[in-house]
Order: sequence, then C-alpha cells, then structure tokens
Amino acid sequence: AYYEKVGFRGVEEKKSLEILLKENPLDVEKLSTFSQRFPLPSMYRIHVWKVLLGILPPHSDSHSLVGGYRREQYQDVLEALEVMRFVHMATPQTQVYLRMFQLESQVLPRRSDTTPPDEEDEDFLSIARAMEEIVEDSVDCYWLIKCFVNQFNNKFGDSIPHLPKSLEHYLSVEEPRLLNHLKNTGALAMLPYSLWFRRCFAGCLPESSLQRVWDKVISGSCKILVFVAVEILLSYKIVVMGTSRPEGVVNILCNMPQENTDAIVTKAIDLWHKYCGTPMHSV
Amino acid sequence: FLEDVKGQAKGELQASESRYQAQRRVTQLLQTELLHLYSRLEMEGHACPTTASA
Amino acid sequence: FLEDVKGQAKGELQASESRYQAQRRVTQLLQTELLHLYSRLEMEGHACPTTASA
Repeated sequence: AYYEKVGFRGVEEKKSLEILLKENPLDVEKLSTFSQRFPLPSMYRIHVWKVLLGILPPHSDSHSLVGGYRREQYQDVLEALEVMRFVHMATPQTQVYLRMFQLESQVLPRRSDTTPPDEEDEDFLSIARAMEEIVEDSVDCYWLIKCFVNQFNNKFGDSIPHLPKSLEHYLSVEEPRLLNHLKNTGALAMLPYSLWFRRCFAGCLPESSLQRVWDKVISGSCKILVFVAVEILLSYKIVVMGTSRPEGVVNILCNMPQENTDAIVTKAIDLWHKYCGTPMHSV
Repeated sequence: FLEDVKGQAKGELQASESRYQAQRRVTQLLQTELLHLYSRLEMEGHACPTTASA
Repeated sequence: FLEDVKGQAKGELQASESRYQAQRRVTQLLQTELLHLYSRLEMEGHACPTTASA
C-alpha cells in the first residue's frame, strides 16, 4: 500500500511537472517551488537544473539558439586552453573544467605556477567530480558545474559561515545528548563543515542521493544542507556517542558507508519541511 | 505579450553576450602569453648568438 | 509597434553576434601566432642545447 501511494504520488507529480514544462515561457518561480517540494523525476532533472540556473532561458523557443551559444562558448574556452597547453589529452576532465572556470573568471594561474590547488579549487573539483557522475554530456556538465558554483557562492556565500551554528541549534532540539557529547569531546568544532557546507556533500554522499539534495540547493535553499548534516549525525549517533576522540568522530563522518544514504536524505528533507515549512503556492 | 517578446530577446542577448565576453577573456590571455613569449625569444636570441648567426 | 520591438531586438542580437565573430577572428590569429612561436621556441631549444642546460 505504501508503495502504491508513493508510486501514485510520483505519477501525479511527474504530470504536474510536465504541465509546467510545457508552459512557454517557463515559469521559473513555479519550477523552483516544484523542486523545493518534490523530488525531480530523473528524466527531467538536468533540464530543470539548466533552467533554474539560467543556462537555458525561460523561453523554450530560444533553447536551441541559446544551447548553441553555450556549446560554442565551451568550445572556444577549451580550444584556447589547448592551444596554450594548459590542458592536454591526459588532463583529467575535472581539471579541464577547473581551468576553464578559472579562465572565464579571470583567475587562471600562470602555467609555470606550480602551487597546488587551494581549498576553493578542491571544493570546485569535488563538485565537478560529482556532477560528472550525474551529467553525461560534457558541455552540459561544465555549464552546470560553473553555474552551480557561481550561484551557490553568490546566493549563499554570506549564509555559509552561519550554517554550523544553525546545525548546533537544530541538533539541540532534536538530540541534545548527542550535541553535548560532541561539545564535550571537542568534536563539534572539528566536524567536516567544508565537506558539508562548501562542497554540498559532494564526495560524501553517492550521486543518487546527492542529486536529491542538490535539487533543493539549486532551487534556492542552502538550509537543506544543515538538515542533511543533522540526519547524518543522528544516523551515526550510536557510533559517534561511543567515540571519545574527536578525530575518530570526524573519520566516521568523512568516510560514511554509501548505504542508507537515500533514507538519510529522505529524513533530512522531511525535517527541513518540518522546520522551514513546505513552499505552498501554486503548482 | 510585449513583455514576453522583450523577455525572450533579453534571454538570447544575455547568452550571446556571455559568449562574447568569454571570447574576450580568451583574447586577453592569448595576448599576455604572446607578449611573454616574445620577450623570452628576445632574451634567448641574445643568449644564443651562434645559433642566430649560423 | 510590436514589429518595432522585434526589429530592435534582432538588431541588438546581430550586433552582439558580429562583435563575437570579430573577437573570434582575433583569437584565431593569435592562436596561429602562438603555435608558430611555440614551435620556434622548441626548435631553438634543440638547436641551442648549451643554453637550455645552462
């Protein structure tokens, strides 16, 4: 019965998304609301992400023209990097994306500059590696990484430093004993905040679970990240409570088993809706 | 309806402009690299006169 | 009036397009020059090993 209910809901949701996607111009706000409320069906995910991130404009008539511009821009930037020998045949694809992103943001280091990638580059590369698993076409993949990273930094850059406090708050409501344990052992200050809140769980959750979190991030919420972190902590509560060394706690959380992550994300989304409300208008 | 037409045009123009800007960044980078290479060639030219005169 | 707006939008897009094309031609020229210089540098590198190893 549960399966039927969920299956039925899924069909209804898919239909209403299809209606939204037939509108011309697309109502970006409604699409955001939809993806805040429901999981995106995987067959439409990339298309919806591209619209929400502004890679495709709202007018469907313009999609092929604009898609062509995007492709050319990708090729132009890549070609220049190849000519200048910044990238070659053996360069890993994510490294290519990083160089392209740096060229476009005018922060490409000199080729002779051999300083290792900084923290920001590593965040980019993690997100890129995850996106690569989700998106097949390399043009789409580059644009999605670039616009995801840019939108995330522009929109949420100021909120990110406050997320650890927010995590502490919700944990104090949900599971004060766990919070106290984390505080007393000194693990609270050492939690993998940058993996959670800067890489948006890229490299932490498998892509199948990750993309459901990114649906929410791309459609406008960074708060969801806090609730995913809460649910991760809750689901490893017993192990964490049994560990007194903060390094041990961090180690558990950074090397989470890749199973049960779907359940963690589902619970996180429920918790997020519980505290932050479900966006109600339209759809 | 008019807003609609304007909106569509805006979307297309923005994408076109972004493609142009990327090309500009590319040009700037290439120019910097060329200048760098020219000066290197000049230096090496001085450092290696036998090759140059051969 | 609508035709007017459409015409204007089309004009703007064309202008952007032609700016892009011009910039693209510059890029191609620079890239050709760069490739040329790279191969020259490499040749000189081989022709002048003492300088390279010094």
